[in-house]
Amino acid sequence: MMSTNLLYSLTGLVLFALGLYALIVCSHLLRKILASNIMSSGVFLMLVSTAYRAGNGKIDPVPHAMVLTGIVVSVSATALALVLACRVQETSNVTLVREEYQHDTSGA
Amino acid sequence: MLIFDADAWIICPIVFPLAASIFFFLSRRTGPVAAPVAALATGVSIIILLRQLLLFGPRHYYIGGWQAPLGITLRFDGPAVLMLAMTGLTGIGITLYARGYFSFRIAAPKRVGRHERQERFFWPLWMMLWAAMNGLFLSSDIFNLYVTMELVSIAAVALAALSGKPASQIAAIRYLLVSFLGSLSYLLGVVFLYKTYGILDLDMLQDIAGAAPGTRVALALITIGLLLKTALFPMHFWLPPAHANALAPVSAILSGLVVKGSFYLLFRFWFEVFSGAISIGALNMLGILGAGAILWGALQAMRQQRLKLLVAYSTVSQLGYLFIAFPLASLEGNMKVWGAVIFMAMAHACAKSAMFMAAGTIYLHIGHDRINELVGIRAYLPVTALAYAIAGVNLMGLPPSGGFIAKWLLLSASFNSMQWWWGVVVMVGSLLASVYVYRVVCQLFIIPEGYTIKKQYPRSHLLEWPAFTLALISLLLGLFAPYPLHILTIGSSNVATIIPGGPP
Amino acid sequence: MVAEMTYIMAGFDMLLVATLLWLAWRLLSTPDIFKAVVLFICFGLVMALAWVRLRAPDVALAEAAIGAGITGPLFLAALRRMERLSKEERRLDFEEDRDADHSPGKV
Amino acid sequence: MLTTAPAKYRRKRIDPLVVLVFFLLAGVTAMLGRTICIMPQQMPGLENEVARHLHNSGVASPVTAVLLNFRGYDTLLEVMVLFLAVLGVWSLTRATFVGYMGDVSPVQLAMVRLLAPFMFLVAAYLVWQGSHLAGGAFQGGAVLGGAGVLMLITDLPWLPMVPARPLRCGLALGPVVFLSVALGCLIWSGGFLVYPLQAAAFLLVLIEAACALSIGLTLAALFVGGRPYGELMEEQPYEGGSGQGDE
Repeated sequence: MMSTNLLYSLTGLVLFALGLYALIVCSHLLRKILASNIMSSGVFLMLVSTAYRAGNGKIDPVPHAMVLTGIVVSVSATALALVLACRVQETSNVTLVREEYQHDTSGA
Repeated sequence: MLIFDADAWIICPIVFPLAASIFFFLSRRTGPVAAPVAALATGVSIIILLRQLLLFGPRHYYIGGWQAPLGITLRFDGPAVLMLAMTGLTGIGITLYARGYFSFRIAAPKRVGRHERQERFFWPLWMMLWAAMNGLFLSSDIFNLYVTMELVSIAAVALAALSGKPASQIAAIRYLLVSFLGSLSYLLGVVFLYKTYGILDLDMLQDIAGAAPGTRVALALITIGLLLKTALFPMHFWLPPAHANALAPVSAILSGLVVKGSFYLLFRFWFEVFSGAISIGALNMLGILGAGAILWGALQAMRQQRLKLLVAYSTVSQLGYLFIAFPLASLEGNMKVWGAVIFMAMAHACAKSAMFMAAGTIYLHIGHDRINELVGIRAYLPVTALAYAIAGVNLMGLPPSGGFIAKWLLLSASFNSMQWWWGVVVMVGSLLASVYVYRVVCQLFIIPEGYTIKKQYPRSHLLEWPAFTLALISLLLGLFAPYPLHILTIGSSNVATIIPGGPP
Repeated sequence: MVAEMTYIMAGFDMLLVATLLWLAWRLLSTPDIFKAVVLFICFGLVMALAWVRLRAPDVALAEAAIGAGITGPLFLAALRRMERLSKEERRLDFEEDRDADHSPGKV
Repeated sequence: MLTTAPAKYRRKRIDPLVVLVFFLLAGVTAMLGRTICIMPQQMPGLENEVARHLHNSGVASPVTAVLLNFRGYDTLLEVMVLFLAVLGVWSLTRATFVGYMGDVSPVQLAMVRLLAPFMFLVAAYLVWQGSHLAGGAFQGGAVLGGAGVLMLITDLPWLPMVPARPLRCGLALGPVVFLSVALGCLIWSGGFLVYPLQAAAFLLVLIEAACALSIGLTLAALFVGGRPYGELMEEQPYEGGSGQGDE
């Protein structure tokens, strides 16, 4: 049977790959930023799963601290990216929109 | 007990600009006055570090007094101090130039509010960037390196977008996404390393890292991440727009300094930490990409119509030389190639900053940077034109410039190790560089018949002389080559260790 | 008893992982950005569950507070701003300043 | 029409490059996954090191000890990253968000009035709890930031009037306190971030409280997404966000 560490590590890896794929393929800036957030979640999941010990083993706190730091860093980068994305849309007449915006027409 | 440990100087290059950054954020008007002071203080602390290195040799500094596997270690040795010195020298020049640049623009009667705002945010951002760069060169902990790299890239992106032009903002968000991707790839590599070895300290990793499967994967991920940030040839697409569309002092910072940070790490990872895990094929791969960068960057630079884009593409090209060193290092012994790389980085930092500053000065004075219309700049910006030409000499690699020494070391390494083809690439690259440098210098220095100066702005010494001085330094670097090479040999072996304050 | 617990835990793990992956896939593939952002907030909350499962309560707290409290609203605010801006002009092709960049590449 | 056009557009976009990227990524992921599978699981990390030194750290929670003491330098830089994010956001644009949500129902207003003080309490509790259980400066700060966001979206009338200088001081409080303590340690016990043993607990709580406050403010400021009105009051008139910069 697959160990918990392995299961979550692989999930993290798949999340990373999913995010990377979307980052490359999608064209909407918000989607790209979402994708990079998914990627960082994947990396953090791998990191924390490294620290996990089955049973009552002692948990390694260093990866937890690293992930906390990483979350802060990714929030900062995300915030900057979002504001920048809005500015890009505002100043250059580039609507970086290939997907539709309407909430009600997404069924297509 | 009040003991101020002499070793504590190692944190000063990080703490001084950091404190300056916060201070400039809090009090808006002090930036232009206090920034040169902060830059000088940082420079002095780097000189003291250099002196300590010469007197006592390389050191480790355990932050918080916690020994390596638990705490974070700072380390200074020859290469690190040389990179610090490079950053310091260029940084002081850029600080002075930026002061002249912003006061010139604020003095111009239009869009004063915008320029004041730009200056106000420039100082804290630049100081933060500088602190992070210094932290990057000194840190010896792979996760701490991730945090400092993020600091560097967020500050760099904010600076790149500072000009407010639409093109610069598109370039900035691209830059941000790419460098975020690079950081994540690096972090994934760190995760693999931690999974394999359970430690984060570079020196300890160096001792135990073998060719375990996790190590190779980690090295590959870290390399890809750092290559994205360094903008090696196929991954260079974000660099020219970001560097060319920024404000002139920012272009100088980005092109001269920021790309060197991730390159330095890359070199350190490959030749110190994981020298046991790398293969010849991978080294040659990097060399080939470097060769591609040299040729492609130079060809692109040759066909640009705008001066700043030309200079930015020449950065792509010059970065390639740094990667040519990789395949050579494997056969020729690390020291010589380290010398070439460090020389290349230092000379390029000074020369490229000088070039961007000169381009910025020209832009400020004539309002555009279309190369074909730059005729006769020499007539009213003689110092700037000369600075551009001298920096160009360095890019071409003519003696006695630092670029010449670097290329000489690369050439001799390539012929000694029977890999002459790298030498050929270096020479072809230099030829192409001379074409694109000459193309601009020609325009700057030719004064056609009946040429009259249309606009006469007041000349600003702070705009002209820092660029000239940096260009001159890059030129004279070659004459004083033995000195940096000696410092470089104070390498990473037999590092003396000192624990400040002892573990509590 | 112990064995049963292990099976329950394994089932829970599987469910959690599947939910995470499904949410990630949905939020990256749904054509509606607003829905994607909402799914992203859900993703953050499920992630917090995963942190609890991996015995990382600090990270779980941070993720819950950040994902639901900060990142989600940040995205929503950005989306709102963009929507307001894009109402004026809507173009489907991506075209940018030609002289800013000659090299092909992705954003 | 509107519903069909984008769908058609999407269908057209499946090009060979995307397929190539997909297979390349799938291959690389499979390789990485294989590496993870053959790597030893549950390798010992640094937990024993941390446990050995925990009693010297001044706090009982291992994660907080790592964050603020053993790897305090990382956290110092992390606080700087947040500070830098605000700097960057403010340098980009001015605030556009405040005042744009509109339409606040009285129910929402009442709820925020109830909820915000409660969230402040929770934040304070999290910071205090951080020394021995899960929680700490960052979690507390995040809750504070959440409270700030709530207040911002309900359009409390006094919020845009926050004057610039106190706001800046609040944003810089965490970095300043952290840096000063680190430098104070340099003088007091001879090493950067070497907390004197007897004062470690107090110093850590001080840092946590200051950082939590700053982080909360920072996150709220990031949500506002630009220079707030107080900042703008101090500036020269601002000529439009758009238009070509002259360099």
